Amino acid sequence: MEARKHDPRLAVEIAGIKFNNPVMGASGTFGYGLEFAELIDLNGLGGFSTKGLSARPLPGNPPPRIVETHGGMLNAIGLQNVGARAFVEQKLPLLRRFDTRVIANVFGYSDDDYLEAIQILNDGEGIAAYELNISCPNVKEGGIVIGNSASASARLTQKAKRGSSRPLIVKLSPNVTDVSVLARAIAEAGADSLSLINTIVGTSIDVNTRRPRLSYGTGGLSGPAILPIAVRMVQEVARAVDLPLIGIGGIASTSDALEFILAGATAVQIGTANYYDPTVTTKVIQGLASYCDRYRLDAISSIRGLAS
Amino acid sequence: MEARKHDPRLAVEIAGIKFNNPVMGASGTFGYGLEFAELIDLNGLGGFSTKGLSARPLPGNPPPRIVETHGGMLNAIGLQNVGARAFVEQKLPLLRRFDTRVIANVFGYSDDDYLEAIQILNDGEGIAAYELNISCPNVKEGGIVIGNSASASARLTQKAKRGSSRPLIVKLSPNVTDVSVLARAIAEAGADSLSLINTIVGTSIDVNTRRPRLSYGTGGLSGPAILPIAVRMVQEVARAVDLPLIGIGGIASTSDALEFILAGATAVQIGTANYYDPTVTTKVIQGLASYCDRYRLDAISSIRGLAS
Amino acid sequence: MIDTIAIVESNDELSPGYRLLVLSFGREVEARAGQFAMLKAAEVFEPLLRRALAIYRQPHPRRLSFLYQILGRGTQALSQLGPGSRVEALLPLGNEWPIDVRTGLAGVVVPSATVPNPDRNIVVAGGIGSASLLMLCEQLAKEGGETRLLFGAGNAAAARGCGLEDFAALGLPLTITTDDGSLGERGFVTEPLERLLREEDFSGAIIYSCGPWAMMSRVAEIADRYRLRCLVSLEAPMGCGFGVCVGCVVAVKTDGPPGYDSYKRVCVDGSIFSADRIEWKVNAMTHS
Amino acid sequence: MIDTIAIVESNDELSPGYRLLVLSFGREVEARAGQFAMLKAAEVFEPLLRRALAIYRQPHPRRLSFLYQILGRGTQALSQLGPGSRVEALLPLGNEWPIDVRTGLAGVVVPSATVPNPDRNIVVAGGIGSASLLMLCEQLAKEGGETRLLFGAGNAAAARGCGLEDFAALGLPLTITTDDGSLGERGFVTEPLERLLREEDFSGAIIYSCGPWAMMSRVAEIADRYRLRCLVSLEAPMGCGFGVCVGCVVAVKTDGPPGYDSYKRVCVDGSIFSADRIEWKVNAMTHS
Ligand SMILES: Cc1cc2nc3c(=O)[nH]c(=O)nc-3n(C[C@H](O)[C@H](O)[C@H](O)COP(=O)(O)OP(=O)(O)OC[C@H]3O[C@@H](n4cnc5c(N)ncnc54)[C@H](O)[C@@H]3O)c2cc1C
Ligand SMILES: Cc1cc2nc3c(=O)[nH]c(=O)nc-3n(C[C@H](O)[C@H](O)[C@H](O)COP(=O)(O)OP(=O)(O)OC[C@H]3O[C@@H](n4cnc5c(N)ncnc54)[C@H](O)[C@@H]3O)c2cc1C
Ligand SMILES: Cc1cc2nc3c(=O)[nH]c(=O)nc-3n(C[C@H](O)[C@H](O)[C@H](O)COP(=O)(O)O)c2cc1C
Ligand SMILES: Cc1cc2nc3c(=O)[nH]c(=O)nc-3n(C[C@H](O)[C@H](O)[C@H](O)COP(=O)(O)O)c2cc1C
Ligand code: FES
Ligand code: FES
Repeated sequence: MEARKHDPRLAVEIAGIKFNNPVMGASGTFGYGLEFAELIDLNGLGGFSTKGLSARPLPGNPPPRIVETHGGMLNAIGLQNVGARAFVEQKLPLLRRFDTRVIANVFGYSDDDYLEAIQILNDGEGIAAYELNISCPNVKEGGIVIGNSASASARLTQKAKRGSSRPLIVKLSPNVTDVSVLARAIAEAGADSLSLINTIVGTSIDVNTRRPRLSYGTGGLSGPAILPIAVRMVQEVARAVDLPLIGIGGIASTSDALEFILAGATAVQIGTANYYDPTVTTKVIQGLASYCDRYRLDAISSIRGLAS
Repeated sequence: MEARKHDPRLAVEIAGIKFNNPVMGASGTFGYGLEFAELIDLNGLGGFSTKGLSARPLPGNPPPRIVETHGGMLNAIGLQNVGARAFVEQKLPLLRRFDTRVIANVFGYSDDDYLEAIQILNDGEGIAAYELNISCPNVKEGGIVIGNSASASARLTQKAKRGSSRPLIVKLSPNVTDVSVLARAIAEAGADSLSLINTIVGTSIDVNTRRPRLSYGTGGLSGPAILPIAVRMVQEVARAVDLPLIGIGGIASTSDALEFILAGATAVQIGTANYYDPTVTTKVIQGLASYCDRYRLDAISSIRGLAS
Repeated sequence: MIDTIAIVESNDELSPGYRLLVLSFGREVEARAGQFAMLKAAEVFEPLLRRALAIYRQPHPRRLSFLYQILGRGTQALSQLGPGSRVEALLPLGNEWPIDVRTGLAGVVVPSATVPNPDRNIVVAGGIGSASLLMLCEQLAKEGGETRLLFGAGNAAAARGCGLEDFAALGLPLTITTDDGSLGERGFVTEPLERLLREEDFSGAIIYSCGPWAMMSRVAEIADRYRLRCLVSLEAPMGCGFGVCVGCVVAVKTDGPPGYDSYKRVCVDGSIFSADRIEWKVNAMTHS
Repeated sequence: MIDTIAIVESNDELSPGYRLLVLSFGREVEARAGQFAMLKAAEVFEPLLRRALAIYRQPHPRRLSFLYQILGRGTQALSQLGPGSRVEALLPLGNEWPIDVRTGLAGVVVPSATVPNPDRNIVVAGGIGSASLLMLCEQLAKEGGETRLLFGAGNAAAARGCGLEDFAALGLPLTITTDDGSLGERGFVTEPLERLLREEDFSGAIIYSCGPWAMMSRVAEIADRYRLRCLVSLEAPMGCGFGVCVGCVVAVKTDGPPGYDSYKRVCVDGSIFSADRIEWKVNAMTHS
């Protein structure tokens, strides 16, 4: 763990967790982190959020699961994952070798499922925080079914916070009329941080078969197409609550990441861009350092929220 | 008016109005129609919706008003328009020369404003229907402020229907948790048809000036980026209400238009694509005819909603 | 106005970051000094919007050239086109430089009260704004009045990229400035303008200008001080280029309260405006 | 696996709609028969995702060729690249054709129970699926066992575009079919396969196949009927190509109830699978 090499200007803190820099891989786009070890220096990464982990392994939805759209893609993976137990036993030991923050993204079909997954993960060593995925649009129970309701979200947040041995990040759904109402309810329920946005529900229809292109029917839209919506929502939430925010949605470049920070985010997660540019996180980290050089910033966090 | 040349397979009907084909120009992207007379044969067009008309002329927002994003653009025009009276007196007489359906898009800061605009337009000859714009995100009153609330939308719809001498199309905001709730409330309040979607609220930040790129702060996202969201919402509304729908959002090709029809729309409006491809409406009309050829369809309306 | 597909004849680099694009059209095009086109590479899906480029020259009735600076994604995409590539083009757009002022300043929406002297002209070009001015200068040179040309650029290479040689070839009295002094005077092009007006008698002259917003705003100020008629060709981010998006507006001075006329569209009401009618403080540009 | 920028050496049309792309790399690349790369033109913003192309050949340690059919926006963008253009490339990806079956079918995730005879091989190529099979055929030709090559395409031009000449040059017994009969037998490539198995003794043979889903599904059925080992290289829409999006899955047969193992990723668990483990009825493809 070569702590020396980290640029101190990029360090950020969220709920007491120190990140070497504000750039993370987003859940569901960064596997279990290890898949990137061949491509980037994981020690240089601020952190990453795992694929959504449930108490028991899940098969996910039948194919086709993804379809590209203009400026983005729709996915309906349906949370295929190895399960919290296998993650703790098989993945975590390997991840502990790296100097980066591992966030466990947690999913369940019911409140109890979420709590059970957290219970299992509490045993794991090397997890920095939990990210409560109450915004996955590709499941018939849990996820967005909870996350689109302020009261259900608050209720689960409260329970999860009680059951959790670690800081709790709650990941917001963008599929709502007023994301700040949601954010306030979840903040009051005890969340330590909020991350946003998850994907936006969409669909794509094959005009020759006249059927939806995804087996699930609808999917979640991600990628550069959604960036303007995501930045706006971060700005709204930054005005509404006093929690550290993690900005997500369409980031593919340094200036994209800076937009989120200027809108009020403490850190960012990069999702879809990892697919078509697997070293994008490294490039953005370097880009943020150059931005600090250019504007003589002592800390990237000094520009947080300036565009509000 | 050469009625002969219209392809009968493409004719559609909405609230008793006959359209020569299901392809229209969307409000705010088609000017007052006349601007396109040099570029396309307006007689070949299904129809178009005017720039939002208010009882009195409006100046709109200060520049910058538009910014391009990946796969789309943000606009915060703020409804600069000549006013309903000038439209009736100066534009309508010229428009009456064309064999196409003119939809007057109506805007107001308050219920009374809307009603006043409709009152003025009721005098105009050559308007096929009104499209109630309760979904413009770029104004501090009216528009989305009404359109994001099912009860306010229903209330205004009822009043507008009473004050209107013509069929009433209500244009839905996509910035809501459940568009089908909105649609049902507006349908029950007496709307003859629903059009969707209007733009999605977003923002873009200049990382050098650290200010929003639009003077208004936020803007409405349009263009291909939003198509998957729009198609999904049309599908949801088609399942919820029994009214003819006009699908809007990111259409730039024949297959885009077909996605909306397969999702349940009777007709479509093309917006942003007119800017970068001014003859796109003509191309899509031709493309729909080819699709009918290819699949031996007697009527394009026979595939409506098949993907649901 | 036609919407058509043009074919790239050549697209050569004049200087790093600056290129000259020559397009050939299937039919004759009528292009006037100061007009522009909306252009986009035909097979490129992103960026979506066409980009506004001034018509630089018309070497042939079916051929137009454009001088452009590579800034972002749109001009980058254009820069990658080789001969034979297809370009989507809408043109000609906008009003023209009102050269024959004797017949009135037709086409310029907001008339001014000052009385122009059509025989004395000052052309102030800043950066790639030059692209809009070459055809004007060609015609002014032909008309025979007294025309001074002030040409500013970032440095010597940029000046070359902005077509300096073509301007110099016209034989008009020419003053060059560069920000770094690598060619001509060091400083902004507005300095020789002020000097000229201070030291020589240019009463009644018309100033024609195109360049960055800040420069044109300063030119307008100077013109006002010397009570000279000043015409500027403005830039604004453009959605459509033919008047339907109402996205490209600039704030203009109006007598009454704010109304429909408070904002004018650069694409159809301009791009050439009388400088005294512009609300220079209401910034039209994202990047000025 | 490396993520790198490759340079286009050539990108020639073999037949309308089919091209051969030769890329050169800054370093040596180790590529095995059946592996693939994720490719994208470097200066193109749309479409976003890289496209999966099989490694067709390795003419040089720092050079790879790819044979591709132009279908949609991604392959269209590739088709426009000229020599010297930059291509973003992630490679090599996926498992390899398990040629030396004596040492076990390493790399193929789901082993089969049938006992293979490594000296008898049948290769069934359908359309552009051929691209994944040339290096396999080269090696099978070298190994010296008995190898039959069945090559199907839409018509004569498509067959040429799918590299027919390169396959023919290997000197293996070759049967060609085209849908329209413009070359070889008229009909589907599965017909000569059935005939071969019916008329000759190919017990213990291994069938290697790549092509459209429907074709491979039929090949798998035939193999099952004759109790032959069958390996297929599958296609699926790919988000990443290296296992992280879990978007490219196919349904496989499992013993228990649906679980984490019900779906396998084509990009890292394949693209080569044992045909008897695939749930052919759960469609992996949008366009089959
Ligand atoms: C009437 C008119 C005539 C023009 N003539 C020429 C010309 O002859 N030669 C030439 O090089 N340029 C000309 N321009 C400017 C040219 O249109 C812009 O440089 C171009 O649109 C930038 O596109 P981009 O994709 O390269 O950059 P973007 O990625 O769109 O933006 C890059 C930078 O340019 C800024 N920008 C965006 N749009 C514009 C715009 N319309 N004008 C100026 N800056 C913008 C952005 O804020 C950003 O800082 C003209 C503009 C107008 C309105
Ligand atoms: C492991 C692997 C190896 C491949 N090797 C080759 C090869 O060597 N040569 C070659 O020409 N093609 C190969 N393909 C297929 C190639 O990836 C697709 O043709 C390509 O992605 C289509 O992209 P597009 O942008 O041109 O079309 P799109 O616009 O994405 O789609 C056009 C059509 O192709 C379909 N399609 C989309 N994605 C795929 C996909 N991954 N596979 C098949 N069809 C798809 C769409 O449904 C649509 O009908 C391979 C695919 C895989 C998974
Ligand atoms: C294929 C895919 C799978 C995803 N899986 C998860 C998940 O398991 N849990 C979660 O919280 N978010 C998941 N997401 C959402 C992303 O973490 C992110 O919020 C979203 O994609 C927006 O960011 P982007 O535009 O950078 O991709 C997934 C996204 C994609 C594209
Ligand atoms: C610049 C601009 C101005 C618009 N003005 C209006 C308007 O006045 N009234 C209205 O109902 N919709 C307006 N819209 C919304 C469009 O009609 C359409 O609903 C939206 O742009 C989505 O379609 P598109 O993606 O095809 O553009 C405007 C859109 C744009 C881009
Ligand atoms: S660019 Fe659209 S109105 Fe001027
Ligand atoms: S393509 Fe992403 S997991 Fe296979």
